Formats: sequence, C-alpha cells, structure tokens
Amino acid sequence: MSRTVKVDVQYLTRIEGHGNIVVNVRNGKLEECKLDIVESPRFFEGMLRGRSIFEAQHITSRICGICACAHSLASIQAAEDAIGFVPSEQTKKLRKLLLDIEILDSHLLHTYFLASPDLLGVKSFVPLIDTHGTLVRRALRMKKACNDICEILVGRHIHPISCIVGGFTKIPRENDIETILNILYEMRNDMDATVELAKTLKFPDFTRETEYIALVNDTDGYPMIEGDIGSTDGMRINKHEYRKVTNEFVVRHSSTKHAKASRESYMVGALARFNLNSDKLHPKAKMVAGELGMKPPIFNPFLITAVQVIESVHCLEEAIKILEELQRKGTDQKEAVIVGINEKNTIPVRAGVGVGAVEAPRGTLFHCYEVDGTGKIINADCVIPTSQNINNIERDMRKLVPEILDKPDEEITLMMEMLVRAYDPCISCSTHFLDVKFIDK
Amino acid sequence: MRKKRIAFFDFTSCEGCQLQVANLGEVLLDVLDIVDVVMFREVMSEKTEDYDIAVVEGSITTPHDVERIKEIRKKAKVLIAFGSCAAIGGINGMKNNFDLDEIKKYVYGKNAGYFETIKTSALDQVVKVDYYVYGCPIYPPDFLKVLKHAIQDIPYTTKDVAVCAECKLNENECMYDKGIACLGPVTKGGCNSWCINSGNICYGCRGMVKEPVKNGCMEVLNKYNIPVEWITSKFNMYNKTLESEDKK
Amino acid sequence: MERAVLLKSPYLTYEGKILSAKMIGKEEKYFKIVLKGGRLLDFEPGQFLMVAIPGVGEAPVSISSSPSQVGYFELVVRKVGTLTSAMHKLEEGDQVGIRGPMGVGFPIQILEGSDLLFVAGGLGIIPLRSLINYAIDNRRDFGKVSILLGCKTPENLLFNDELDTWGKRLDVNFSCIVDRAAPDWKGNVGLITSLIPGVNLDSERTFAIVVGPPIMYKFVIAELLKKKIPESQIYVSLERHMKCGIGYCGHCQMGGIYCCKNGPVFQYSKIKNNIEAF
Amino acid sequence: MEQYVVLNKNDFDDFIDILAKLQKLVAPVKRGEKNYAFDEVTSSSEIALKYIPTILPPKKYFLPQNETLVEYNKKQNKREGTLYSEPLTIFGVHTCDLAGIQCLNIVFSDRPMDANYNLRKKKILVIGLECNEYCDEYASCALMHNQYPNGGYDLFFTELENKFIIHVNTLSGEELIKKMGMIKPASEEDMKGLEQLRIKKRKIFKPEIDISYSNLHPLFEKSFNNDVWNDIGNRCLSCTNCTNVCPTCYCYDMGYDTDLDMNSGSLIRKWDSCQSRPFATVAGGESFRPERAARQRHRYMRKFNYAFDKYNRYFCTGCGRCSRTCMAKINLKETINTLIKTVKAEK
Ligand SMILES: Cc1cc2nc3c(=O)[nH]c(=O)nc-3n(C[C@H](O)[C@H](O)[C@H](O)COP(=O)(O)OP(=O)(O)OC[C@H]3O[C@@H](n4cnc5c(N)ncnc54)[C@H](O)[C@@H]3O)c2cc1C
Ligand code: SF4
Ligand code: SF4
Ligand code: SF4
Repeated sequence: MSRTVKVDVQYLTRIEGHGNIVVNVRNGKLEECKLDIVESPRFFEGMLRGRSIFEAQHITSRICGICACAHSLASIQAAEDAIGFVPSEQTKKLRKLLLDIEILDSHLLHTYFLASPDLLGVKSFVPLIDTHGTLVRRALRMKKACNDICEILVGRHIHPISCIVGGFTKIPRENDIETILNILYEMRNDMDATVELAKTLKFPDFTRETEYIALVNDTDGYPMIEGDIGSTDGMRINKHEYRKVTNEFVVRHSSTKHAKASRESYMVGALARFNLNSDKLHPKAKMVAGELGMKPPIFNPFLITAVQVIESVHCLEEAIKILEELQRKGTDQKEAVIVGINEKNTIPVRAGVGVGAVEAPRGTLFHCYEVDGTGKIINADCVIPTSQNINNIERDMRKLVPEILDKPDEEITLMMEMLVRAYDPCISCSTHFLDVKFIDK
Repeated sequence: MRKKRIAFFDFTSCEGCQLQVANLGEVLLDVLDIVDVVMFREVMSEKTEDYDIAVVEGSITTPHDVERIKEIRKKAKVLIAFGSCAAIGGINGMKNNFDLDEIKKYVYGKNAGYFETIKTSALDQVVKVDYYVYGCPIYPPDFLKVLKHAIQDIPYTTKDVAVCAECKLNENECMYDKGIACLGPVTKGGCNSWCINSGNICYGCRGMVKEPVKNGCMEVLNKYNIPVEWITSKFNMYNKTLESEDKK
Repeated sequence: MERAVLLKSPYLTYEGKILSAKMIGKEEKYFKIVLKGGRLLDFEPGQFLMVAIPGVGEAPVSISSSPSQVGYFELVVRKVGTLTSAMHKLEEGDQVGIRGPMGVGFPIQILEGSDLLFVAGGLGIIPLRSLINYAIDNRRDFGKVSILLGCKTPENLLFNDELDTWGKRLDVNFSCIVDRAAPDWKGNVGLITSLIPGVNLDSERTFAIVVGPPIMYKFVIAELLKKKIPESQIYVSLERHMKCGIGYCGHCQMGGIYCCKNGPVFQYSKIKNNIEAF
Repeated sequence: MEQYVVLNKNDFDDFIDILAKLQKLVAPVKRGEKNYAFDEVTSSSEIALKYIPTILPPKKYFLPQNETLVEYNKKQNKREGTLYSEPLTIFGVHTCDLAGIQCLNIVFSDRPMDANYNLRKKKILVIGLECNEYCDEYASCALMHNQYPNGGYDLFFTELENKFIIHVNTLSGEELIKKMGMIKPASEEDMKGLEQLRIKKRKIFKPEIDISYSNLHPLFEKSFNNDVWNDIGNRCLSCTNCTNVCPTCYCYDMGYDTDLDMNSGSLIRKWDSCQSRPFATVAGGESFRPERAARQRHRYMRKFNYAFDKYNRYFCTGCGRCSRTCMAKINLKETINTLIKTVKAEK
C-alpha cells in the first residue's frame, strides 16, 4: 500500500490540558506517531520545597481541577506517612467516601461530556441539548449532585477545603449524612439510566494487550486508597518502591515524563483496576459488568469508558454503604482537627520520606515527600496517572494506525482522538519533570 | 440582539475554574440560553475565531503564552480574567519565590534546556483586562454576576471589602480567637468566606484588598503571639505575582 | 418564608419614559424624561432623583431642568460606573425607574428679591442649571443675577447653547473660565476663584450659591467671605455616596446629618462647623 | 396584662418543646470554643442558658443580612415591594440586646416608614433573659444603663435557684403564657427573690468606667480632634467586624440582582459597614473618610454623639461585642478612658 497520511491535531479537545497528536504515514509506512504534550510546565515539585508538610495538600490539590480530591488524598497520605501520623478510623472512612464521590464525579464527566459526543457523532454536548435533552439534563443533574455532596463533605469539589493532614476540619453531622444519603438514593435512578445508555454505545473494536497496574490488597474491598502496587504481569511491590514501577524517563516532545514497568509500557486507570480487581467490585457493579458483557481481562482501551460506568455504579453503592454505616454509628464531632495544628505543634513531626498512593479516577497517583525534622519539605515528587499512560497511548496509536489505514483521513484522525480521549487523560496533572534526585531510604 | 459569543481559553492552570462552569448543573442550561458558548476546549470540540467575550483561565508563564494572549486580546471585544491564576497570578506565582534558573534545573534536571519558562504574570500584566473573576477556584455566583455584567457590556467591580466581613456574617468563630493566622483581613471578599465556613483559614486566593494595613497586621500578630512567617508563607502562595509590578 | 406584597415601600420606583437622549459632552449624556401615566414630578431646584435600571443598579442624579419647565424634566449623567454606563445605552422610548424627588432643594422663597451669585465648578452646573433657569424664567422676582462657571478645559463645558444665551442676556452677568485653554479659546484661563474678586456685588443683598467638586468649596467660600457675603447667605450643594436616598442607609452621613435627607443643599453657616462636611 | 409568673426549672424542657412547636424558635447556642450564636433550636438541650453575647446580635432577625425589598419583571412590566418573613420566637435575649432592638425600632419608625422592618418586627416574639452575672471584661452594660430589663420584650425570664420568674409585658406574651399549662402565678416570696437578686446585682454591676451616663455625650462632643482616633486608626484593619456585630449598626447597601433570564430579579438590601473604604467613596475616587482614624471616629460618634442628638439615647448598649471581636484589640472601654483622661487634660 502506498498510502500517505498526515494527522496533526493541535490542541486536542475535550481532555484536560493541552496535547497535540502527530501521525505521519508515508507510502504506507508509519514514520511518526506521537502524543505531544504542550502544556506549560508548572513546577509544583519545585515550588513545594521549603513549604510546611501541612501546606502541601492545599498546594498540590491545585495540580488538577478535575481530580483535586485525589491529589489532596495522595498528598495527605504521603505527608502523614512521612511524619508517622496514623489517621483515625472515622477519618479513613470519610476519605474513602470522598474518593468514591470524586471518581463518580470524574467518570460521569468523562462518560457524558467528553466521550459520549464521539459515540453519538457530534462535536460536543451542546448539540445534544436539543437532540438528547434528557441525557444532558441527567448528566448535569448527576454532576451537580456530586458537587453538592462534596460541598457538604469538604466545602467544595474543586480544591477541597476541609480535608487536611490529620483529618477533617469539619465533620458531617447527622443531618448532613441524611442529606447526602438522600442525594445518593435519588441518584440511583439516574445511574440505572446511565447503564442503559452504556448498553447502547458502540465502541470501536481494537485490542492491544499490555501490562495493567493498580493498587492491590488483601481486603475484600475494591482497592482505592490503600494497598501495594500490583500488575497483571504478576508483580506486587510496596508503595514505597513506586519508582521501580513508574520508571519515568524524559521524552523530547513532551513536557510530561513517560513510564514503563515490566514491559515497554503499561496502563493505569479504570480498565487496569477492573482487570486486576473486578472480583472485589460491589455486587451491583458486577451485575452491570455482566449486562455490558465485560469480563476481565479486557485488552480494548476504547472500553475504558464502559468500565468507568461499572466503576460509577460501584462508587455510588460503596458511598451509600459507608454513609449508612456512619448513620448507624454516628460521627464523632470531637475529631474535627483545627487547621493550625501544625503551627501549634499538636501533631509531632519528624524527618522522613512518605509516599501516598491512591487510585485517582485516571489511575494510580503517587505523591512522595521528603521532610526535614521541622516538617519542611526538602524534596517532592508526584507521579500522575496520565504520565504513566502516555507511553502506552502512543504504543496503542502505533498499533492502531496501520489497522485503519484504509479509512479516510478524517476518520483516522477521529479514531486517534477518540483513542486518546478514551484514556481520559489529564494533562495539566502530568506536566511535571523531575530529575530523579530522590534518595530512596 | 445577537447572543454574545463566548470562548473559553486556558493558560497555565489546573482548569478547575472552567470545570466550575460545568459544575453549575442545570443552571448551565440557563446560561446557554443567554450566551452562545462557541469554544470551550475542555468539554467541546467546536472551534472558531469569531467570538465577543474571551474567558481566560490561567497565568502567563511561557513566551508562547505571551504571544497567544495578545492574539486573543486582539480578537476579543471583552476579556475576562477567570480565576486567581489569570486575575492575580495565583498559585503559579509561587514559582516567583525562587530563582528561575534554579527551579528550572531542579525540576527539569539535565533536560532544563528543553522548555522555556518566564516569570509568572497575571493577565493584566500583559494585556488589558475588562473583568475579573477572582478565586481559586472561582465562586460560581461571583462568575454569574460578572457574566451578566459582561454581556450587557457594563462595568463590574468587586467590592473592596475584606473576607472577614462575610466571615462575621456567617458567624464563624474567628481563627485569631484560636490563635491561628488567617489572611481574611487583607483578602478581597466575595467568596462568602468559603474556606473559613469549612473550618480552614483564608489563604488569600482572591488577592489583596486595595489598602491592606501592614503595621496594623504586625501588631495583631504580636498580640496573638503568631510568628510573622505563618502569614508570609501563606501570603506567598497566591499573591506573589502582583508584588511591585504595574498593571497594563 | 411567607411572601407578602407591600403596597407602600419607599424603595419602589415610578416608571419614567425617555423622550429624547443625546450626548452633550465627552462622557455626559442628556435625557429628557416624563413620568408615565401623566404623573407630575413636583420638585424644587437642587433636589435629586434616585434613578434605577432594574437588574443593574440605582444612583442619585440631580434634576437639571427648572420646575418652571413643565411637561418633562431633564437629567445629565456622566459615565463613571455600572449604572451610569447602562444609562448611556438608553435611548428614546426606553424606560428608567425613578424614586423621588429626594432631599432639600434651594430655598426659593428666601432667595426671591435678592441678588444671586452662582458659582459652578465642573459637573456642579448640572444641578445649578435648574435654579439658574428658574431664576431666568422668573427674572423679575430676583435682583442682580451673576453666573461664574469654571471647567477643566473648553471641551468639558456642558450646555453650550444655553451658556451662549445666558451670556447674551443683558440682565445676567455670565463669566466662564477654564483651567487649561484650547488654541481657539478666547475666554478666561485660570481657577474659578480668580473670578470672584472682580464681581461687583452688594454683599448684603447677595446670596451666593456654590456647587462643584469637593476641593472647590474651601477656596471659593474663602473668596466669598472676603467679599463680605454673610455665611448665612451662602448655599452649597454637596455630593456624597448615597444608596437609599431617604436617610437610613448611612452612606451619605456627614457628622450627625444625612446629605440625602437634610441636604444636599445646605446653608453654609449651618454646616461650617461640621467637621465632615468639607 | 402586666404580671409576674413562675416556671419551675423542671418544666423548662417542656416549655421549650411547646415553644418550638408553636413556631420557629431561635436561641443562643454554642459555636466553637468561646463563642455563641442565635440559631434555630428544637429542644432545651441545645440552648446555652449561660452565654456571653452572641457573635451577631438578634438584629439579624429584624434586619436580615440579605433582604429582598423589591421584585421586578420587565416583560410583565411589574415592580412589587416585597416582604419575606416568618413567625419567629427569639428566646434568651439579654438586656443589652433588648436595648439594641429598641434602638433599631426607633430608627426604623422614622419617616418614610421602612415597611419591611416594621412588618417583620410584628411577627417576632421576644423573650428576654436576665444576666445574673457579668459576661466578661468587655461588657459595659452598667455604664449604659442596660443591666436591668427596660421593656422591648414580650416575656422576660429571670433565673432564680430552681425556677424562672417571668415578667409578662405584652398581650402576645400573655397569650403565649396561656398556652403553657405549667406556668403558675408568682407568689410574694417569688417576688422577694427577684428583688433580692436585683439588690445583689446592684453590687456586681457598677458603671465600668468612671464617668456618669449624662457626661458621655459632652465628652464625645469635645473629642473630634482627639489623638485617640489616630492611635486606633493606625491599628484598625478595616475588617468591618466591629460594625457588623454591633446591635445598633444598621447601615446598609442596596443593589439590584437579575436572574439569569435577564428579565426578572430583585432589589436586595445588604448590611454594609462604614469601616470599609468604598462606603463613603464617590465616583471619581474621592473618599470622604479616607483615613481609618476618621472612620473609627465616625463609628464612635454615631454611638455616643449623633444618635444622642437625634434620639436622645445612646446607641451603645454596652454589650462589648465590638471590643470582643476586634482582632486589633481596639477596646471601647479603653477608648473612653483615654478620652476622659485627655479631654480633661485639654481643659
Ligand atoms: C445628590 C447627588 C446628585 C448627583 N447628580 C448627578 C448628576 O446629575 N449627574 C451625574 O452624572 N452624576 C450625579 N451624581 C453622581 C452619581 O450619583 C454617581 O456618579 C453614580 O452614583 C455612580 O453610579 P455607578 O453605578 O455608575 O457607579 P459604580 O459602578 O457604582 O461606582 C463607580 C464609582 O462611583 C461611586 N459611587 C457609587 N455609588 C455612588 C453614589 N450613590 N453616589 C456617589 N458616588 C457613588 C463608587 O464609590 C465608585 O467610586 C450625583 C450624586 C449625588 C450624591
Ligand atoms: S476567621 Fe479570618 S476571615 Fe474570619 S473574621 Fe477571623 S480573620 Fe477574618
Ligand atoms: S476564604 Fe480565602 S482562600 Fe478561601 S476561597 Fe475565600 S479568598 Fe480564597
Ligand atoms: S473590628 Fe477592629 S480592626 Fe475590624 S474594623 Fe472594627 S476596629 Fe477595625
């Protein structure tokens, strides 16, 4: 075949952050195929130096507006790990709840606003207002519900306020819990409709097997916030050794780092979690997986969106479970932490290195801080899901392009865009560079 | 009257402020009734060069950013600085606490030469800005107010009153009563004392009031036995960019 | 919460209809307005209205026409902020909300039969014009009438046509002065205070009426006192931030008094000791 | 109508239960470590009977922080003066705050009548509560003659050892009492108990500052150019807290708000503060009280000078809130003491 194709998508849309797709096929030969990350570098790790470990959460939640809660939680986990603080059971539960809502919110945003327009053949949700009014209203309603819950729980969803090192500055009261529960009960209907929608979506057929990485642990729960790093290639290591997995290396065309573990690339995120932990999903989510015909292992990255729907069901039900338990047992208001505690030295600090590993909506997120004896950050590192995925995306692209060379240019371009979007990349998160000066202890 | 055409742009930022728009819920549909959103890369694929109002998120941190914002300014009739990063430099300004070369080396290491970066600027340090929506992230009611003024093409000024005023109306126990430093007294209000309502302090994300009192603040800190660094370290988070620089 | 409709509320506006509107200065727009439903605006020169555009805002604006001018009234608005910018977009046929007239105007009954010396600086001419035109319309009720008008530059002069007529009248002494002249300006250049010594007046019969920007008062009044005009025969109209216009909201308070309710027109002798007045 | 009745403390819980069922009930509750606030309650356990003045005074129920005055609809060419209100009982108002409400009542019955204030007020039942002890070092209620009840309530509670003596002051109060089964008429002994308490109080509550009530006004009249204003002006942060928490500050801002349809909307009244710079700034940027010193002087003059001229009454209740809330520790009692010293010295 002597086909020549040039794909050059500047400022990829409907993803978080700035990226370009470049594909060059000359005379049927793939010469170039890459995802350019052109986001301005943001220097978060550099800016954290000299800051109190108690300020890290406030700052790093600003890495990303979509998964600010996940960043907060990873940051807090790393900070507490570094200074040896163990959070209370109630705090742990509330944090889990927060992450469930975050994933729910983010998956809904992705499914409805970012991915579904492609699958419904339009450019954005705006034309859908006229053609699919109920769908758009449902999406906005569900999103607003998540938002309202976060408002009660942590002040707001974007850059949460009350979730800090040590615990929560504000603890939901009886009536708060009741309000949240009512919102979630009501959301069940919309969730059923979402599942129905997912059933009707046609995803492109494509497979490329890769290594799938996510948190794993020995509890019965779907691992989200605690565990070791596990892989479908059989690896299982402690979170402190995350660098062995992420193995980041710098690529010239991108302001984010690329990663590889056991093989040339790996995937994190909903599909990876599903492939590793699907047996621990909430029964209702398992049922939905069955209805959607999803059985692990799945090697089609386009199906990430479908898995997100399954996870949404899981998160909704998990959140309800946690809340019902809190409702039964009641909350201890006395556990509310005072924000200035660090400054008042009520939580003792010590020198050390701490790692936080949580499952953000898009995959495993690592924060790692080295602090001195006064609790000041000396070194910081954040490894973001998208930067782990980018290498894998490029390899998917390289496999996909030859398979669809018989299609017209626009279709190839669209497929490329859809592929990237399926990963739900979060690019402002992933622009960070760090020459690894970190000393693992 | 033709509906005003609105385009969203993002510069160096977390894109959270744009997401706040998506978070408006069904109110968003009411907004779409009164304006045409013609470009919103984060959630839309449509592109155009024809817009009336540019809503710009993010700070200016690369030479390319400077060129791009100037282009946008040329095309837009109205330019709205959207969120702290755009309005006051915001969190990106923390970079200005460090020597530029040094921080570049720290973060890029031996690859420091790949990417260009300049001192963080707020939009109005580079181009003229017509409206400001403050906050990290923006407070949605605040945005709607500005939007309503912008589409009518009448000026809007955020009232130059400290966060404390709203904090008191929300009957929060003052952080200073607990011996904790809070930037409320020197920060421009309008967020309904969001953070303090949730048990945190004010970090000054909306920028400073026009006339913050230095000596008065010092005395307060002395009285409560609060070290100055607690305040300065918070202060350097959002308010570093506008320090000692003139507006366009 | 129960909602009740109040039949009477001091915050309710009447509807005013704009008969005509035009720019008369770089930043000043002129409006000719009638109240809807034939309602009469019963006012004294020096009083003001609260002008509202629902959804935008409300601001105090002086009535610039004379009460002797019936059938409509006139306002002139300088574009400075939210409401005033919105007003500049209004054209013939549009509506505005009106509350008022508010405040205390110039005491015509006291002024009648005396000589009048008007001193206007900048936008001060807008409210003063109401009384000047009243005096001209009722010329026989007054003694000598002198008008001193000061302005930054010739382009800033408002009501040029009317200034011409005033200037041409033999029964009115009219002088005008600008801070900075333009090349074709043939008139006086300097501060308004420099015109006062030259005015020929009988201090006992003269009432001086001064309206202008805050800094003007001190100097003008000093000159007037030098001319031996009694303090009780000097009237001023003051500007303050106002919101309610009815003496509650506190914005316009100067010492113990409210500019909107007790003023905006004050007898100098009564407020000269009010430390917040000047 | 005027009468004294008695409520046994054992019956207090029931009393509050009934009260809360009749209509919305608010009372002082604990807020944070050292603070209290008036908030909705449904049972007596939530109420802090011993409390120091709440962060905001009960004025928030009479003059809400955000209040709709007018609603409009352009397409329908409609403008309506509107009042949103609800029947409300405020329980546990101290005597200083009763005085504060009285001050507002006086102000808002000026002409033209503020219908919103006056109609809302009619729906509010006020139940006072006597302070048997001093709140804290910031209070100056005795100086301001507000340590004893002096009207302004429907019912007034005085706590004695195991009972409350209730003074019934209005018909509404009497009607309310009639709905309560557990109330008994006060015996002579009860009245003696009340009298004794008042005698005891006389020893505790003494003018906090060495100046007579009637001399305060002349003192402030002579104080316009005092240095004290510069001193506190230098310390003040213009945070506006002192005016927001003051039971007799009522300055407000008004602004239109439009709905997203750009057609209907409302005129809203909000609390405003003379301590902020924009308050007295006019177009062109000219401010008539640009210095903090002048703004602080204005605040004091409004309490002790202007209001006295106009209403023959001080607009300071002695509640101490402004001093308590001020993070710069600008203290009313200290200010007056400085004035006393320096004004004397001037003579
Ligand atoms: C008695 C009186 C008569 C007046 N007559 C006229 C007149 O005839 N023509 C005219 O053009 N202007 C007049 N003004 C001034 C006019 O009221 C202000 O320019 C107007 O209120 C600004 O409103 P805005 O919404 O456009 O400004 P905003 O956007 O609200 O603010 C712009 C600036 O105006 C100041 N300002 C806001 N509200 C007021 C207010 N109520 N009074 C004064 N300044 C304010 C603000 O502090 C700010 O500095 C008069 C003012 C008074 C007190
Ligand atoms: S907590 Fe902060 S914002 Fe609130 S009153 Fe105190 S200083 Fe002001
Ligand atoms: S309280 Fe302060 S930090 Fe929080 S949103 Fe408001 S201005 Fe920003
Ligand atoms: S509370 Fe204190 S600092 Fe704040 S405005 Fe009042 S006097 Fe000034």
